[in-house]
Amino acid sequence: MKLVKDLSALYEAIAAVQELYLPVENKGRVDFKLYEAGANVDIKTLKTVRSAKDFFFTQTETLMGFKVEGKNIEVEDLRPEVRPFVAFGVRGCDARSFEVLDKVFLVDPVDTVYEARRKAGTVVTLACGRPEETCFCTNFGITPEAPAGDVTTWLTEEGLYWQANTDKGEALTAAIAAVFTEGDGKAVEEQKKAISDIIAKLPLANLDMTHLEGVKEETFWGHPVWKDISETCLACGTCTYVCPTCQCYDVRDFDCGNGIERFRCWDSCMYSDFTRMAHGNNRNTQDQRCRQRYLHKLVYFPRRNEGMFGCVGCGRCVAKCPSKLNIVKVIKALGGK
Amino acid sequence: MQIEKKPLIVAFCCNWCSYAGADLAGTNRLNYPANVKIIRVPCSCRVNPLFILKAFQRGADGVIICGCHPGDCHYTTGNYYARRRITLLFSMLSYLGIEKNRVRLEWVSAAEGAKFAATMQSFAEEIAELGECKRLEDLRCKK
Amino acid sequence: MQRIGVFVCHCGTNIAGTVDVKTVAEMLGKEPGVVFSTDYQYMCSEAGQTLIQDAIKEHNLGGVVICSCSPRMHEQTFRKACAKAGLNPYMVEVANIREQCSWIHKDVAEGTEKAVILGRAAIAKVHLNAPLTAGESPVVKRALVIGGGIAGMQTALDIADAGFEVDIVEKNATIGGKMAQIDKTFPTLDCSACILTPKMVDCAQHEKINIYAYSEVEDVKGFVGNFSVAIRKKARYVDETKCTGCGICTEKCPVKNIPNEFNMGMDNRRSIYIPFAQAVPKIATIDPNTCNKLKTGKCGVCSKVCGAGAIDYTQKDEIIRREYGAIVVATGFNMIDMTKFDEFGYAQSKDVITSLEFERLTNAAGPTGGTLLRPSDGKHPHTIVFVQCCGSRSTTENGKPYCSKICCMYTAKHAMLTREKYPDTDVYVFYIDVRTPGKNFDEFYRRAVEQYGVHYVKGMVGKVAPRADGTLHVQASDLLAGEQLHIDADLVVLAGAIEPDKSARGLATKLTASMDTNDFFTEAHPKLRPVESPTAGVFLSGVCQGPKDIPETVAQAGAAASKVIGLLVKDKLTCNPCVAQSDELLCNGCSGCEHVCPYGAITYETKEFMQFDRSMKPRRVASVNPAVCQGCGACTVTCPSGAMDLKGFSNRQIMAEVDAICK
Amino acid sequence: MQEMIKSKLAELLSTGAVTKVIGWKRGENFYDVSPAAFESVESLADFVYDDFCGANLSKFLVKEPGKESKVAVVLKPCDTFSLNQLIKENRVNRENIFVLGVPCEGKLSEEKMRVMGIVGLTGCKVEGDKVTVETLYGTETLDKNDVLLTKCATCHSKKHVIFDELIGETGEDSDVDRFVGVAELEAMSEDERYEFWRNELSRCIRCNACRNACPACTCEKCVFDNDASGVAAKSNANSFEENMFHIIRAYHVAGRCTDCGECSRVCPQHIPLHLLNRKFIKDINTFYGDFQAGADAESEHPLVHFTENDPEPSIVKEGK
Repeated sequence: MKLVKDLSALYEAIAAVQELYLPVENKGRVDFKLYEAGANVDIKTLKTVRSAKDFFFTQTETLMGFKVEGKNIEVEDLRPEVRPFVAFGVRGCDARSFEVLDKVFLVDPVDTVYEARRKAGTVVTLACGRPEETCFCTNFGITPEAPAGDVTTWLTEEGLYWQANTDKGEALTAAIAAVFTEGDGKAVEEQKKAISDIIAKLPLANLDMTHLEGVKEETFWGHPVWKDISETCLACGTCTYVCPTCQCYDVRDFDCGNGIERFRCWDSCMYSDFTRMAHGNNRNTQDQRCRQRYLHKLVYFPRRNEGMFGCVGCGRCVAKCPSKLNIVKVIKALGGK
Repeated sequence: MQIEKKPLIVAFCCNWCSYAGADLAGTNRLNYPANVKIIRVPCSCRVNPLFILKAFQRGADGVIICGCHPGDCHYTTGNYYARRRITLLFSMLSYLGIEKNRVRLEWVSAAEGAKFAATMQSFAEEIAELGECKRLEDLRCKK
Repeated sequence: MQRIGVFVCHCGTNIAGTVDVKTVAEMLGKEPGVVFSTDYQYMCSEAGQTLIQDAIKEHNLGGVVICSCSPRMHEQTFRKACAKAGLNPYMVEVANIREQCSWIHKDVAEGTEKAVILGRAAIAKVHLNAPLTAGESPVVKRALVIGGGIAGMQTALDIADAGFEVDIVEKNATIGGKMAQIDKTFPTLDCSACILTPKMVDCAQHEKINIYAYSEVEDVKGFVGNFSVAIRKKARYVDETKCTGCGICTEKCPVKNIPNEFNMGMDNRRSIYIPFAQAVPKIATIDPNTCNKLKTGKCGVCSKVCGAGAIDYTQKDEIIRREYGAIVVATGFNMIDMTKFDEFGYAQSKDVITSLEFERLTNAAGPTGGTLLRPSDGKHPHTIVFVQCCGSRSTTENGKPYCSKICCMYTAKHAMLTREKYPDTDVYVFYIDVRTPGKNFDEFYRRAVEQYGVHYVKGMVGKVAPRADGTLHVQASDLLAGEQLHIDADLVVLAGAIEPDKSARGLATKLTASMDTNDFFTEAHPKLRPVESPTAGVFLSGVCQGPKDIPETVAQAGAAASKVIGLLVKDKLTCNPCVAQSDELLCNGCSGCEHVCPYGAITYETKEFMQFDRSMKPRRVASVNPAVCQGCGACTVTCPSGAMDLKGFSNRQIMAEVDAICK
Repeated sequence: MQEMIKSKLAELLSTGAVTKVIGWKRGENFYDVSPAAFESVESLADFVYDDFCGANLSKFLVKEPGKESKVAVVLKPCDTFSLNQLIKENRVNRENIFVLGVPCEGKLSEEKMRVMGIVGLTGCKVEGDKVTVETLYGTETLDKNDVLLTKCATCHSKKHVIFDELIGETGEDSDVDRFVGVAELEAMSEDERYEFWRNELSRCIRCNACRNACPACTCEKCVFDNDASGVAAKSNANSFEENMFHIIRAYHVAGRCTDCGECSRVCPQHIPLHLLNRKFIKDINTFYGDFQAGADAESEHPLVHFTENDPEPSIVKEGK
């Protein structure tokens, strides 16, 4: 099995062939950043604050422009130039989230910006050495001990074990072949076992989801949990912005003086002006908005996508909600045991 | 027509004192840099911090607010409120590391044409020294 | 998008000399929304105005930008011209390319570029302009004067003489004010009562003047032209319509030991009283705090002796609500409390008196019948010390930072009169500075020093200490001689600082008129609008605005009256349409705007708003009275949600100008 | 303590004195405490008051109907300042609120534990100034001071400024110098400050948690959400928008911010937003005299007030 002993050599090698993004620590908080020599890389911390969806679906993205000169308007294509890149250190939950996003952005009509990024990106996942109490990815069939991705890696005492899973992964492996040595892979098996042992102890690892299977869209509409949650939901966008699968966006125009830039940016179904249309808004109260957010992930999305939930159990909302409201509470309140 | 881009200065002037002071500077043919552009507001208390930030966003390199001398406000008290608001805003900008000389508040009466011109001259020089405002720029507006 | 016309003026060579006006017109013609652009020699000339008017009609313009001289010069001209062509005058903006461009720049390229940018800013603003209509409000043709001293009386008389009805509200039982207590006036030394009391009678007899004596303002609602004022007419327990002022009751009342306010407490009055002989209205008043009948139910002497049957122990305060177009504040002043100044010994000795007490001691109608006698033992004083600036120009806690203005002159008057009537007295005046700016003032002061031999000593009295023998030991410094003085005085007279009447503060709140830190009312403009308060329709007369002497007070009273008359002759007031307006849907009800409004133009009311779940929720929201708002915009910046905006200078308009300038 | 509070709340609900209680509810684990509404005595079974009740509940009163029914709210000392300020600004109707004051010894932050690298949290015990944390990976003993919420580490008062009833005793204003952090930044050069704030604000994801949790940010519609305002934005397109949002937000609450620290507590990116608000508080204290927003419900806030002798803005350049 391929093994990397010197991690910085690995980073340098990847950065030499493609843009490399990886978790970087900044005052105790870890987020994906473009690698640069001397960066404070932190692949021990389990979860980045922002999810890995930024790689393919960035928070703001300029789409087109209108150049105004006097009375003339000229349309410009301002879509970003996408270069090949490597997303390193992605966890299993985030890796699954890309599949969720694909179901939205790669179906007709295909989102060309997303598609370009998806094609350009090689995902290198990292097994979750130390799962946390907020994790519940196993409920969605994710294997944190052996996450999916173009390449899967395990960080062990010996070094980083490396396993290419796809053509893209193989290509990357070949491009940086010099950094690898061979390892016996025993440490990987040990780690997998250790992770499984921890997962058995995780409080949220075994949620009862049976009540969500095959239900009709309106099944839970009148459920009291929506009012309960909305009482103290602050209507901020934290859950949606740290969520790896939230995919809603708004398209807006920015007046730059000499023209207009049309861009898209993340939107949040927690916001009062979400889906506001000319006639008004069809969801006007916070309980309706909360219902939309959770049922979208738990009922509407699976109904349309062969049962795939719109949640990957990363637990970011569990950790970050200012009011400690989250999808686990909703799953339980809806009738799970 | 296109002249090299000089630092751009936006001056908010109250209608009753400073705008009249600017007019007097003109009447007396007192020269000050053309990159100073004046916006007329009823009173210095009409200047919203948003306007100041917006000016920087749009590419201004310096913003100056001019009002009646304290005690002489046409609306009696407007400039006193303006003074507090603007002091706090300036302090905050400096706290965020925005060069503190990029913003200024001056009291210019309708009789102080010479002071108006001299103030604009000195402010323009100060801004020229600081150069382009990079710390509050929005590149979308600079294309 | 507006259809905008741009008109670039050459102003002869004033603009065209350093700005290429043709290029400016051409460049601005390319701006979005501009459908017509031209230049002309003199835009403000009749031909120029016609050109604009024709273009408005021909091109169906919805907005006009004029690049010319300062809007302070010709904005009104152009607005009127456009209005004649059927365009709303507030759809016109002026780009100042003369005073703020052509006149200050020498380089044509530079001037032209700047003119284009200023033009663009005006175009950007016009795009967001909305037609505004000046509102009108009717004017109630009656004025209210608060305070019946010489200031209030003079104002009332002047307004009434112009044919308008005036009500005077006076909190005391009689009008007349402080001037009624004064013996003689400087610098002419004519008798105060002789010139004042005829005016009091004039007020009483004037068919347009109505006096509410013994009354106070309870509350004020409304705004310029339309004030609604509640007046509390305090119970006198005497029927005004019946009382003849004969005074028998005031002689028979058994409660005899009430300090007489009119004589500064230096003699006594009865519980039922008429303040002084020439009081207007001359009606008896029962002091409810001391009347036996009202306190205990036992007595009733006055009722028995009253031939007119005017006594009514059951009388109650009465609230009268009346409408006024204008309000004049003439609340006057009082001397500050001298007991707080230990060094002057005012509280320790009866022979340390204030100047106003001295006035009463020398007045023929005063407690001593006009003979100067020591209050303690009734003996003739031989050495009198006058101390000036007692609490004036003082930075101490008990003092006032300002100069009380009248003390130098009345002290000279007191000293002079004393020396004239009692040449055997030694008179000292201690002063910091002697201030005599006024017609014949310095001559008057010099007469006191040179002809009457008054000892003027520059220096301050450090201590006044009563001695066992009844004399007062005055310790003072003579700054010019550089020595300490010790004077054994028989009488010490303190020229105390004057301060606004205590009632003024509460009144200012009711009127939403502003005050300075000393509780003097502030003027709308200290130089240019000295008799108007910043609150439209509220005017200032007399010392309530700042210390002044009688001639100044009368002059200001007349000025205030003329302002009131100027207001009341109008049938309707036209409001400035560039006023603030509040968006109820955005208003949080925080009252920030209300606090910063210098005019009291913002009021709050609680309204119910439908929530998305169809329930109703009450919320306080601001509304602006456009007749009162002057359009400063202080409220707009205080408002975090942007609910408050200013018409004509809206957030969006100013930001559009910023954007255009920075483009 | 918790039981005393619970029984008082039960009494209020059962007697009909209030129809609703706003308090905290126990969730999945020791730190999972969420603000919650309780409308029946039975529902109070989940009520909790412990070391993790950091949330300021006064904000939730803004959406109460403000008429007819009465709501009880459980407030820590710092939270009462916020309520006072809300009452002053007419955002909450005092008559409809029953304030139950509860004492506070400083609340803990599990996020701080995570930042310290302590993960897999399963249990926690506080004994004196030590905190013992159970995790999936072992047990850790920590100094309580190290895991206090940032706002609690610089607590400005343990005194309840408004309450109808107290459980336990109210405390005193603290003498902790809460402006140390601001002073440190002031002592830096302009460039250093710029770098500091760039690093902090560039992490902002514009989730609006700071704004929505802030008891001073109660606008019916925020300027940043209002398309008609000219400054609306849903995301930070660049550094300017990051600066703009945070400057204006701090500015709009200047003189009204009670320093409750919710902004920093809720920020998912741990941006020390309170340092912006505290800068304004410090400036106001220095320039215009000491002022504590929310200390009473009457005093005029410094930005709707002035004196003729206020310092000129040039004081900023002179660097006080």
